[in-house]
Amino acid sequence: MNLSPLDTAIFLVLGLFGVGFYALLIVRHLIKLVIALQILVKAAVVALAAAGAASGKLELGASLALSVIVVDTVVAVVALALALQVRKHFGTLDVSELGTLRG
Amino acid sequence: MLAGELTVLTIALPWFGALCIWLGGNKAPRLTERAAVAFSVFAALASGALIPFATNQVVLRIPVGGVFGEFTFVPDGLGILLACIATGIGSLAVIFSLDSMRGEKELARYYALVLLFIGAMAGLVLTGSLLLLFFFWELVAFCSYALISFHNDDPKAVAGGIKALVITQIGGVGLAVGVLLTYAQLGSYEFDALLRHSAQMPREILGIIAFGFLLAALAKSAQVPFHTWLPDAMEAPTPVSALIHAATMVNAGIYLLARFYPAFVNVPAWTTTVMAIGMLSALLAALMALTANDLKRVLAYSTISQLGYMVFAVGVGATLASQFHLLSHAVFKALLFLAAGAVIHLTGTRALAQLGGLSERMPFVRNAFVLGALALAGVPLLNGFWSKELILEAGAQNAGMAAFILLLFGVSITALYATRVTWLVFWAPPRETNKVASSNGHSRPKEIGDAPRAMRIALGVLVGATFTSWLLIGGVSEMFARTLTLANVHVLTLFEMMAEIFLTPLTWIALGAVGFGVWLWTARERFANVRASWQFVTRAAENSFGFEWLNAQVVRATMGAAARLRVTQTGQLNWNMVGIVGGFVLVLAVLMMRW
Amino acid sequence: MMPAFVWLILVLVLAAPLVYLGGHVGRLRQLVANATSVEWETDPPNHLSQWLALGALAVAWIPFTLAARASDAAFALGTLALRFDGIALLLSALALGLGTLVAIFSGAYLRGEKQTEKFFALLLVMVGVMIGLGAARDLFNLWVWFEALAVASYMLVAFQRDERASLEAGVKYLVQSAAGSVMILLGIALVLAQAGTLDLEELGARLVTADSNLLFAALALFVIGFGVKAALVPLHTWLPDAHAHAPSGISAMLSGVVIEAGLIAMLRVMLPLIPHLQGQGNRVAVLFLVFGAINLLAGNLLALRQTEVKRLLAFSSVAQVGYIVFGLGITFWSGQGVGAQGAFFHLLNHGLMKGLAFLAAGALLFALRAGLPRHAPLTISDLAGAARRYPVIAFAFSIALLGLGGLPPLAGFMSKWQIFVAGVDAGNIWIDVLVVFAALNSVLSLAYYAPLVNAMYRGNVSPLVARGTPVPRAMVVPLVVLAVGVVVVGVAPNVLDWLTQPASAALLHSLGY
Amino acid sequence: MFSGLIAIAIIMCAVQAIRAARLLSSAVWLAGASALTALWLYILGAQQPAVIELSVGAGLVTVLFIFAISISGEEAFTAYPRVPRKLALLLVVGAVALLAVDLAVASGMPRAVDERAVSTLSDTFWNARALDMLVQMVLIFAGVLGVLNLIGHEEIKEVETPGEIQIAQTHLPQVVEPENEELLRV
Repeated sequence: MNLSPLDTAIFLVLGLFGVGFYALLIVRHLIKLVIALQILVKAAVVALAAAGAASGKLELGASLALSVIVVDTVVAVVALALALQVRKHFGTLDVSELGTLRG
Repeated sequence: MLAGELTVLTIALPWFGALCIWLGGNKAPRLTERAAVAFSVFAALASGALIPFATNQVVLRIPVGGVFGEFTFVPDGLGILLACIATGIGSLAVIFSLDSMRGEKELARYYALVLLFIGAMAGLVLTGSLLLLFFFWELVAFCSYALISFHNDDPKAVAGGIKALVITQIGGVGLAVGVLLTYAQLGSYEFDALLRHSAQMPREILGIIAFGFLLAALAKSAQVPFHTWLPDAMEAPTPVSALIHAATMVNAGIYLLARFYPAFVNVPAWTTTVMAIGMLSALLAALMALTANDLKRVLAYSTISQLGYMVFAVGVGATLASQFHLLSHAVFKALLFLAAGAVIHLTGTRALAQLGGLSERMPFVRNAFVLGALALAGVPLLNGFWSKELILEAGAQNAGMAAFILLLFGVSITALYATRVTWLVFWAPPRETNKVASSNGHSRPKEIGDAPRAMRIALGVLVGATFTSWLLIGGVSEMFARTLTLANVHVLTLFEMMAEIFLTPLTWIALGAVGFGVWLWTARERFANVRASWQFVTRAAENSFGFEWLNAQVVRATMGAAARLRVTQTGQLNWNMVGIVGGFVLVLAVLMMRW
Repeated sequence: MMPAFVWLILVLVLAAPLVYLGGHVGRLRQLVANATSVEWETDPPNHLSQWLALGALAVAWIPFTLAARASDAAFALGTLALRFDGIALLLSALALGLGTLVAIFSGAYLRGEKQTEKFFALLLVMVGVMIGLGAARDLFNLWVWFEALAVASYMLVAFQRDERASLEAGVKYLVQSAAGSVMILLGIALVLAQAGTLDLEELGARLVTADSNLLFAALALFVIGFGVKAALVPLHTWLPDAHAHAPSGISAMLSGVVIEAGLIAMLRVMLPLIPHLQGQGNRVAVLFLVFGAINLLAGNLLALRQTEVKRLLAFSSVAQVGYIVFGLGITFWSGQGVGAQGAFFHLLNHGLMKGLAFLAAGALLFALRAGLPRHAPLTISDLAGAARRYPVIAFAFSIALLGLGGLPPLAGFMSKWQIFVAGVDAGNIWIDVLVVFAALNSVLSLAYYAPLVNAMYRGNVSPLVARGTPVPRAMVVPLVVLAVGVVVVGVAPNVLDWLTQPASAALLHSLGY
Repeated sequence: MFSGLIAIAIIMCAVQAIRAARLLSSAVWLAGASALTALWLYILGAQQPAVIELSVGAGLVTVLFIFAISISGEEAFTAYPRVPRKLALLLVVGAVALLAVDLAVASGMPRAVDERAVSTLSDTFWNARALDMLVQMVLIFAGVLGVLNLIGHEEIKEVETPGEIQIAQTHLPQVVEPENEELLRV
């Protein structure tokens, strides 16, 4: 079977999507959660680039992918800054300890 | 034309007064009191002045636009009668408050809410737009809630207020649905549209509207099974109880039924349901009044029972009789409540076990209360007698002998509990009278004496009205016949009424029932055995025939569901993500399914 | 010549760095003054940034009025365009109005907080970006606006960075929201692959040949992705934390505008897809109706047993979003504008009422804070007797609560009524049932609003209230303005027609009716 | 074919990033995934995003992670996941399966024919979609402000209370629950 990059894109996106969301459900370490988010962002980048290619507008998809990388890097930075602050005040990065607000 | 201006005045005067008093704050209590009396009395005068202008035409039209239609006002006979009751009895309650509320904190809030209440009720009965009716309907509910829980520090008062609010609002949903369906069908909120075009509507829809309105009326007028809020509303200051029972709140339901009776009369099972519920409420509440041990609760159950008669009367098509009884009831129930309020105010308790032997200490209050009780029992020449006889007669004519006999049973019990409560308060040997236990923590024990001046004025006016209000039958019926063209009301002059009542044997039978009830109390010792065998009834009555239990179950179920649902808010990020992923799976699955 | 609404965005966004610098100027001046002793325990009182922010917001009203007159102005930069249609107008009016009041309110509220210039700069960014979001006409561009809004929101939620609860709320908000935005991106990718364009107006024509399965997948991704931000149950779990533990002004913005902005963004991206679902557009309507109903019930039940004031209000936002979603669902079902107009009307009213409620709660929190442990939540029992000492605040708060409970003649009733009228007009028995359900929920909501009102009017003053500090006038003014608004809209509902009608017209236009 | 292998490798890296017991290894695996993604993008023909992915995704972000990890310390707490693994697996498999079915049922990814002239990426990014970029600047500004607010005070605080940033060095007591040795790997 001859798979083109576009066909593998679907497989890749779904795989990363699954891994990322599984991690968000299971992982308790805040920094690792940010890593999971980054994995999801990879899925989005791949999806956009591939979608651009699929619709014959490679440069459009690539441009979107670029923007996503930039934006989500900022989000990651913000998340890490928050994580440091959490570490300082909660003494841990276990998000299960961040469960004081409930009910 | 003056009618529009007077209509506006009737509503706006109390509201304007409420605004002034609210803004004025608690700095000058005397001024607040005077302003409240002035605004309420002027509102009463304005509504009285409306009487000659009674019309079935729209006198005021305010376009609101969009889906809100027009706000209209139609001061017809029915509306004016109820507006006069609301403002008249309302202003007497305000006058009575001068004494009974003196020294309370936050008088401004009290009087502002009372005036808002009176104005809202006047608006409710004078408007001609269903949406505006709903507006006022909700506003009345809000005022009753705020006033019942006026003593916010008392958890019972707060609970009573919220109960009243929630139950009447649940009924209000019925009204809302009815109004929405009417608008969807007819594209108008006018009363006239509904009354005239009801026959053109699809039958199911008209049925839903009819029963929606009925639901609202039953909740508002505290009829079985929605009556549970009324006894709990007794935590309100007593003038407010008088207001709710006689002038404003509960009358709204009767008004609604009477107003739209012509539209719904042909809806299958509607009139039967109305009659049945009225009858049931009249009898059950009377039994509960017989067993209650709290002065105000007795009166509360008695209100439910009397309202039951009115609902029944609407059900058999006797609009005039129902509204006439509403008038009588408003007068004598206000009298009873205010007299009871005087007793409570002066003794500091309302438990029947702690009252008694007050006959000599407060002769004025005693006389007033006895008169009210006699009118309630239906003793001749007092207003309650005439209107009750009209209802009994209509019942016998239109609903058959079985209904009449049941009603007679109710009449006897009414006489019985009226006698009982009067005797227990004034003539029973004083049991714990002087160990004045403040029942709600805010009235102060004091020297027990007779009523002070403002109370006497209010009581005096009501005593007079108890003797005379029935003389108005001619005017009322004429006004109804002229302006309620669809309600099929005939002019009934005073002499016609007297002749009609005295010439029918039913009246004498009913009087016999009254006498029997009174005699039952005097001979109660002799029936000790019978009472023992009827204990299951009395016990059931003490437990409100299970309706309180039902009520509590509903509340508990809701609260329990709320508590259990809180578990879903785990505060755990991972579980929160389960919500997101799970939601995605669900939504995608639903969208992908082939329907 | 740029249209006025672009200036509106530019004024706000460009003023933000100035506000930030303004704070530093103030601090430098202070530094020079205290050159000898550098005391940073609490920042020096520093009003320059607040005044600059207020100035920027005041200036922004000029282009806003111009933009409101020129309907449907468009602005193109490259292939991307912004278009100021009815929905954008509605969102910008709400964002700018509430943002201005929050800016007035927050200066005093943040007294004692450090580095408030960042707060005000972020607030300006938030308002400006929200207006841009409303006007975006490109699917991806919309996402970028949205992320900018989200980043500003995360930072504002966690603004009180020494408070554990704020951090916790910020973390949850960020992670859940970021997961949602990845879903949106995947949806965008699906649409792009199908249509080869992202322009929302072109999409309609390009999607004619699209496969409806893929559109359903994109739709689900959009609904969930934006649903996280719009707090659809069960995606709402971040909301009570974030709304309850943000600074109160931000709570007002979040509840009053930001979640609604999420809903509007969701609408924007969904609308071009709906006509191409091969006759199964009704599914979307059903989805919305069901989400509305679930939101109503869950929000109300969760709020019923709350004792913390701000948390209660946050859950009530979940319920109120339910009404808006319900109204939109009715329009999707029937194609009549009344439901959407009611939904937009309720959106505005909710902004007014919930903004007022959060600001009033914030004012009371500010007043009673002296007696509370630092950053402890305000509970209902703490409010006992608040009306004695703070009559205006308590009254305004009561108006907000009763309005939210749907009591006439306040704003909330009118918009709910409009939604109900639309529902009954739709002529479907199930929608009728849902209307009854929604009305019953309104009653249920009174069961938690009413006790809150009662608590404030108690005679026994709680110790906290007895020790409470006076509230500065700058915090009371926004409350009065909003309270008057809630009453006026309730009495004369057509004063907002100029906002709701174009918005629902724009919605119907996008739906192709 | 080659791209398929890379895709598998990317997913493997992602899985390892999640499974790795040590945070630093996680970050390195993520960098690996990033680098491979860059390669994949390159093969697709999207050279510029590939370069950016390599520099930003694999480079900058990894540096950031390592920086954050070194400040916060390698906190080796491990415990049961709060959400049952089976449930998590079920949900994720469900979501992926539904999406996959959807894509499979769909008549392939239709390729819309583009009638307009193909432009270059830089033109698209800098001119056609300049607005995206402008908004990103606002976003970056907001992010910077926020980060400054969150961690920017430390230098000032350091003067007074140097103890506050000691977290970097201190290792707080590790929360290791009993009998979860085998669960050390998530």
